[in-house]
Amino acid sequence: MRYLPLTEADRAAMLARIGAPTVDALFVDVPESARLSGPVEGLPGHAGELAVERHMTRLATRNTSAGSVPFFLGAGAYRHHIPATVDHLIQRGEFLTAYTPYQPEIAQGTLQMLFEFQTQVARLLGCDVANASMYDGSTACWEAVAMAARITKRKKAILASGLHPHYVSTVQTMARFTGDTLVYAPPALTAEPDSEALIGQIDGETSCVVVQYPDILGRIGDLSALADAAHAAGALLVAVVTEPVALGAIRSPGAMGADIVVGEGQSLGVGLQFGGPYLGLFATRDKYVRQMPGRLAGETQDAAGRRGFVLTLSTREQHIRREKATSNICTNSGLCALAFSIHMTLLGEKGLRALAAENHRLACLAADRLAQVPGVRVINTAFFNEFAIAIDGDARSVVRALASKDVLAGVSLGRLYPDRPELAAGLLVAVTETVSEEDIEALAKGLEEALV
Amino acid sequence: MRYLPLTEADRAAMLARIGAPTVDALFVDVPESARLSGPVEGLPGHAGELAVERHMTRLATRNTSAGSVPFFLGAGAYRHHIPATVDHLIQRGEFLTAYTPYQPEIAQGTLQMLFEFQTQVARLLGCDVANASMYDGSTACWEAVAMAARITKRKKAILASGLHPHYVSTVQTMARFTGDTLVYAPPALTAEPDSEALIGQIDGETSCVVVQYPDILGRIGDLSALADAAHAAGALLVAVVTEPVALGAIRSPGAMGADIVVGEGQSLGVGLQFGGPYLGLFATRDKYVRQMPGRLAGETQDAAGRRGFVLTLSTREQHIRREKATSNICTNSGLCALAFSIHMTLLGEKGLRALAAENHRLACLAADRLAQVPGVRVINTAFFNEFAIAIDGDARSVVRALASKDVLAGVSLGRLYPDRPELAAGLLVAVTETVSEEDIEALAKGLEEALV
Amino acid sequence: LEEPLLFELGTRETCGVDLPVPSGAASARLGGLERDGGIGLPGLSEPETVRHYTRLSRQNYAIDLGIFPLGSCTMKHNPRLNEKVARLPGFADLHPLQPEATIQGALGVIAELGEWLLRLTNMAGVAMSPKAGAHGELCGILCIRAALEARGDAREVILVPDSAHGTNPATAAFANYRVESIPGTVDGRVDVAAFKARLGPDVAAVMITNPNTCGLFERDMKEISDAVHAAGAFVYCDGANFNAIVGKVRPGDLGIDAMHINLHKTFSTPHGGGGPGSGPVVLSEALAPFAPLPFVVQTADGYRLVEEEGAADQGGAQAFGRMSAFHGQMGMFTRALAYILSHGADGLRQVAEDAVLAANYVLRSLDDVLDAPFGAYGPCMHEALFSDKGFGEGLSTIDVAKALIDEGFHPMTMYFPLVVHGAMLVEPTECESKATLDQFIIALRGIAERALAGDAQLAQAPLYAPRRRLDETLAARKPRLVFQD
Amino acid sequence: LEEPLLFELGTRETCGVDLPVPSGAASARLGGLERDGGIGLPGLSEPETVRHYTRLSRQNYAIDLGIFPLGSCTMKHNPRLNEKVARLPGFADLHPLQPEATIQGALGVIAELGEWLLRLTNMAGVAMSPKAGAHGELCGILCIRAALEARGDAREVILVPDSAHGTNPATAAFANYRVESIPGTVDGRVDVAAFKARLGPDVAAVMITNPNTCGLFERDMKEISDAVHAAGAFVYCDGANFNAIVGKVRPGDLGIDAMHINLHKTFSTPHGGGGPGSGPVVLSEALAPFAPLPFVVQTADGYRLVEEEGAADQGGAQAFGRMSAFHGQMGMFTRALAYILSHGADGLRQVAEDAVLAANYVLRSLDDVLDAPFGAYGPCMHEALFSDKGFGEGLSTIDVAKALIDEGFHPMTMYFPLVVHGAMLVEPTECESKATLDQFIIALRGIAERALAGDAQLAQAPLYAPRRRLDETLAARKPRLVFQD
Repeated sequence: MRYLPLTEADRAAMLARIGAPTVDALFVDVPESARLSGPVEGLPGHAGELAVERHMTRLATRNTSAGSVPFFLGAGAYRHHIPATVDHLIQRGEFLTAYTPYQPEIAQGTLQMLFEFQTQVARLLGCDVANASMYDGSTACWEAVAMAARITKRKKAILASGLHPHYVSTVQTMARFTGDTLVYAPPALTAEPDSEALIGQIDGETSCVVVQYPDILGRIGDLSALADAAHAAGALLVAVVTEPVALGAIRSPGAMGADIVVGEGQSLGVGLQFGGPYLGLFATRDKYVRQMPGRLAGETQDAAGRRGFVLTLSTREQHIRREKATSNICTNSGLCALAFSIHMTLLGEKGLRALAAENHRLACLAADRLAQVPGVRVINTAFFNEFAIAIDGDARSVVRALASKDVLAGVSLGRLYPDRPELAAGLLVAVTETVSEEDIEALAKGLEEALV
Repeated sequence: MRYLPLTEADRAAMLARIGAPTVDALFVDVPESARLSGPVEGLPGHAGELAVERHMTRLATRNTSAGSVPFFLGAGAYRHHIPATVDHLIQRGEFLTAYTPYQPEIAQGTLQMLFEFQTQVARLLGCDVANASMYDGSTACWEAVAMAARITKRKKAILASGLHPHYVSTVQTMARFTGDTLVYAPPALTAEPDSEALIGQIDGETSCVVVQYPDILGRIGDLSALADAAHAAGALLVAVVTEPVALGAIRSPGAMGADIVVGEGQSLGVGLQFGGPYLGLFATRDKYVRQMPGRLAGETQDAAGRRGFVLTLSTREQHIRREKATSNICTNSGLCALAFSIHMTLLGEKGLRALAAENHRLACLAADRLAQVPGVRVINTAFFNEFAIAIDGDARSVVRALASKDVLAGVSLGRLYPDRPELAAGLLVAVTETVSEEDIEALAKGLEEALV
Repeated sequence: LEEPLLFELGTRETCGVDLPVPSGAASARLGGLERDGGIGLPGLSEPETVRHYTRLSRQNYAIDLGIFPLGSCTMKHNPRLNEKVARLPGFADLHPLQPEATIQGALGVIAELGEWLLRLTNMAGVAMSPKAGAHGELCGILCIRAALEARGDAREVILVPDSAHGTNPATAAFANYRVESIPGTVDGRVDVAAFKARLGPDVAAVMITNPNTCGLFERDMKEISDAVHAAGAFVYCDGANFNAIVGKVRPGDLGIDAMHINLHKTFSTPHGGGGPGSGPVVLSEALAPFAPLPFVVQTADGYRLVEEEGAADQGGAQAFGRMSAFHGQMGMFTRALAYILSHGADGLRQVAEDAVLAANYVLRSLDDVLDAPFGAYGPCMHEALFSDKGFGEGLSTIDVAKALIDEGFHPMTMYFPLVVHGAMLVEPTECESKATLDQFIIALRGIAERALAGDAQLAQAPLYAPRRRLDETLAARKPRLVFQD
Repeated sequence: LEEPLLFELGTRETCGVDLPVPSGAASARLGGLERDGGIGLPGLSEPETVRHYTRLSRQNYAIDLGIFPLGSCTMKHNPRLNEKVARLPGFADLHPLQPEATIQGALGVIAELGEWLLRLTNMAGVAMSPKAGAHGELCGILCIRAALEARGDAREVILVPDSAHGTNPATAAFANYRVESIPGTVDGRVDVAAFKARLGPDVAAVMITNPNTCGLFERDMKEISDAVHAAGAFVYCDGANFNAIVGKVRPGDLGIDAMHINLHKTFSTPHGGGGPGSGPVVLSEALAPFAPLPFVVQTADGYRLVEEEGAADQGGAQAFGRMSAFHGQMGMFTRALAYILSHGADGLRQVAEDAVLAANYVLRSLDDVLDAPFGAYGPCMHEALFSDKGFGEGLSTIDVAKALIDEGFHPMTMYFPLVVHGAMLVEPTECESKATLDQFIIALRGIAERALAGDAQLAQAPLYAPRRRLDETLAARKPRLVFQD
């Protein structure tokens, strides 16, 4: 057993010191009837690296990896090129195999990194402060709704139709048990988001309006009016960003008046990972910081007067507050936050803007090309790197048909809204810098063939 | 340019301090006629990671990687499973991006590792001391012949017929210029190595006898008689080990009387790498240490009396001795030595023995199975993990035919000895722990089809 | 050398990637929302980036550097094989919404890992999507709530022992339950009588950690479970300490209804400085139908991913909803599965045995100098609990912890569990050699003796760390959470 | 914490891999040579192994941690992209003797890299197989010898300037030439007149380093080359310092006949604590036909690997033989090619410019406190040369070097080139930011001032490194080269 250092001689010597006849004697508190006399039956025994690697590789090759085909999926998870440096650095044992920095004197690496991450996230989202990360965008969204309820002491949240349906579903799960009321309807295949309808729904019971930017159909709308309306009613505006790269090209939600901005940070540094682990971004105004969930790194001094960093404001957290905590969250997505922060550092402002511009350029190219395909209608007038098209037919079947020809064409709205036949023609197409012009052509050709 | 930190503003400030008007002015010593006015013509400009990675990946996919098919090549390079830990550790920046440990106070990591490596190699090969590594097995062999000439002050070396023909060719290159005489003939397809013939060739002019163990045909012979004969004539016995894993199963050359043992260490930690970088092992007796080429790490003390390690006996080396150095060698294969040492540490004696036993078990299995193929004759009676077969036909064509069916069947003697038609039927088959029983079956079936 | 902040090193002009220069002429379709003004994000060239983070990393302690004996955190060796397989493009480079035909291997990983978890726990169902232990707790509690609602049984109270992790009451409260705390017994276990006495028609569940946070096995678990079930309630088990019993005891045999499993504890996925975690929840027959979406089922045509609520044909009829956007922590599943396959059923059992052996070795090597509150009541499980009883004037657990730093070790968990004054909880895990344990014991013994003798120097520790003690009060009083230019 | 030796940590029973247990019953076919007795190789479990080497690594300085200004060693940033592509199974997991049809991409890498080297140097041929710089030198000298022999011209002498690297005379001697050293001029260059005077029918070649080891460009290179060629000899150029001129000057334009290129210097392949290196040699028209086996040629059917001596149809008729068993340092080729493609022709030119700019910046920032022997004669190239002239009693270059360690920097090259007393050779490379250069300059300035003032404390440095000064005399007098139990 290559991971277990104790030899039989060690074990015997240790038992002697303990004064126990056998290891089994140490399990005396387990009732005899519950103690297994040998390995769990029906399961294989230990295996060498070679065998394990072969098994896992066999499973891996039964998947079509995104990089091996023309690839246009987005809908909350985006494929970007991650510099090799990122993965190298996050694999350093000192980052990878450290725990939560409870002993700050020997965890400044993690703590300073989190402080830098918080600053990067706050600036990107246009907020005063950010936390040290959450599980992912959807759970950050859930936490934002709960936080708005705590701040406003109201229980009704209005969810924009453009909010990712899985995020809606996640918030609904929370609401089902906390008793919050949610107002929500799925989107229509129109070019404009439904800001005006949302404004009409705000009332004195409203804790917050939750709006995604760019939204699930890739649409981009100015949030300022929505923010004003929410604030006028004593409600908060929660903005959700599932594609942070977009903020290299378009204005930040914070700058448009959002009170809480949450997001999915997977685009930078983390990769697709079949959906997890991802990286929840969470930022807000200074005045709400004590209602914010999750870990926070803060600056302080050591006994010698040197700058240092610690986990702080833990009086909000469960290990101190127990049932009165702002959240039950106990883990952040530390290593993903590190990856995000390194990627963002490599990009810097200049690189982020260039990356965003390249995404948008290719997306415009793709939209123009697809618009020429008979039976395809591009829905969006404004978008960043993802847009919706409507096709003559059922998009879900078309996606499957193209997948069988090794083109991963996008995310069908039929998959996201299975009970909404009126959206079945919709297909979301995401175009990042990893897409080549040949890939766009392959998609166009594939759609042409499928829509004949 | 992502690797270049200077900004335009930095460059201007630096030029100002220097007092030069332009960077070009710093190249004033280059004659105008030789100074290029712009980038070298006809070559592409800089490229992002994504583009470079795509290009390199495209080239990589035009190769058939050994792990993707049944694979039986050996002949001086063996495919073993390398634990993931090895590659992780050698990629730590502190090992990967350090230089030769000229400043030992801040290079103890490399120096201690080399000291440990030297000890492991000496013990494995059965010698008193080993150096900190050479380029590869073939150049180590060349250096051993040169060292034997220095020690004995004689110029005639006898190379056993079982020495790898590329090693022979490398030594011949050296001899062509240094004036050493080499006695060598290619091997015959027999079960026994040619020890007795070699003994007959030893005379008072002989500096050394060079014998490979196991030899190029995978044969294993006792070296003791050869050692005695060489010593009786005042010559040295140089043993060459191209498969160090074998020494987990069979006696070490040092124990049988070899004076210098060199080897190719690629089997442990390094991998196939298309032939390089590899790892030259070099070990000898204590009394010859000052005639040994290459770097050496040695134990000493620091000013505070603590144990520490330094590069030592550099009075043998070129940077001190210039034209009187033992060798012109200035580089070792440090990172490969680290990989070897880590792999050996993970194995330990117990693991090395188990690994060797598993190789031998599978090789026996393969030999027995191939012996059943009509038209195949197994040459060896004794072997470790590689043996020679003779087939009815030209082995080189058969190898190519099987490669086109995605079976990499082994190394044909026709490839190694192109001018020796009498060896054209020979095929070397290596079987390591990475070979499965299905792979063996695939090879046997492939040969059955090819030999119909 | 001190490492400056990124914001002190970088400039807005520097960039560590090469990207096409944006052509300003492009007719953008951004709805008139082009970002103007600076974002304030400095960049570094690639060499500077490597150096910044390499240097930062060296200010961290890590399991790769030494023993990390944080009680209840289970810091064990993180095999690099697992990192390697998790990075296979066939796993790492998959989009969560790819068509099923293109992700059969990935669904296979989820199914295979789930099967192992079920067999190791002898439970009926497993929810794979929770993203960490606390998320798993919430998932379990929501299953319980769903099951109760399904039978029209509105209950309001969850009972939690006072030794529980803070996440337990926090979770229960987040799910809108009223939390009642039940005190423990003198030997560090839950008070069975108190529990039984409190059970009634308003109690939805009890949440028990077993082995518990004092490092002890709850002997009466089955008796409690039976009583809870008899009262119409459910038993939630916090599986944070599953490492002590994996392969030795199956929670399903003890009457547990739901238990989360921290893959980053028992199954070695790296902690990464605080996450990501992964917290699959195993469920009893009674709760399994309420498991959240999405989940994987095996059909004749291969694996299917059930994502739709009310997909009755696939067993999703009663699913309580979605815990998060996608299918869970795939990157952790591949690592955990590789770890499990490496150990096998025999190796996992050995893990538990060695972990318990090591903890008892620490306990019995130090209980003559350190107070062991429950030491007299028999062996511990995977962690050894001590207290600061008898320390000299002004010295407490924190001083011992910080002094361990100066000896080159990461401290144990401090002041937890709360039920023991000045608690020190040492969890060595199965991954430490006897030599390392002996070094640690010698160091801790020396410090303990100094603490008992009242050596005031201890209050100055650490002296040899990258930082002396940090002022946490200052940090909380005047929070500086982001860099200000 | 001190890290013990592996032999103090491990046992012969411990093993960090899982392999089938050997069945003693197997009928071995080992010719009766079964190994008996102990080998003396201790093993460690995997967690112990990770820790041993992680801890060891932290005693090293590295380019990832800070500037590494070793003159003539060119320690530049090692991009991780290169590590990634070198590990693609399509490169790393190829056997050197696979059939040609299965290695077309690998041969393509060799051909493509070779093409870049030829274009960047304006030369006619390239030998890819030499395994390091010194191996490349030998290859070049052997080509020269082969060319001379081919025309029946036995010459015996090689001229080497006294400032040359030790490898130059060592190589010439190994190839059985007599070495004659030619002194330099007051401005740090070779003495053209002395060279010309010595040329004659016994001179086979001159070996010149350009830019030379004083960090200066040999202005009269072309004149020397012409004279050498007129005398029937060849010009070998040591390309160790190619980084200073890559993309700015092509050696072929200066009359060079052979030059090795250290891929681990100019083209960023990692130094790995002393290797592996890689030293392809570019060759003039006159020498190209004698390049060693094997080499790659492009045919209509794809790439071919020419391995056979006398393969006249493939241009191998005059090859002088084989330098080593296989085709060269493939793992370095993939890295170097990725680096070259990343920079492109424009970026490589910028590399040279920034490297020279940085060296001159260091030179002019310190020449008021440190003696710069050739500072008065104009700019330097890629490295700044200082000496210990004027230091206080008993202080020398080594004391400055060790004091730099205490400031957190790796020292410069000490006592090389030999032509300058107490030489200090600083090569910052193009990879350092101005901020880092400024920090380094401030530190070195402070130390230089102390050295001039005769601060005896300097002789104690380093104080803050993992070790104080180590006793090299002891090590050499009583060599302990292996661990003795």
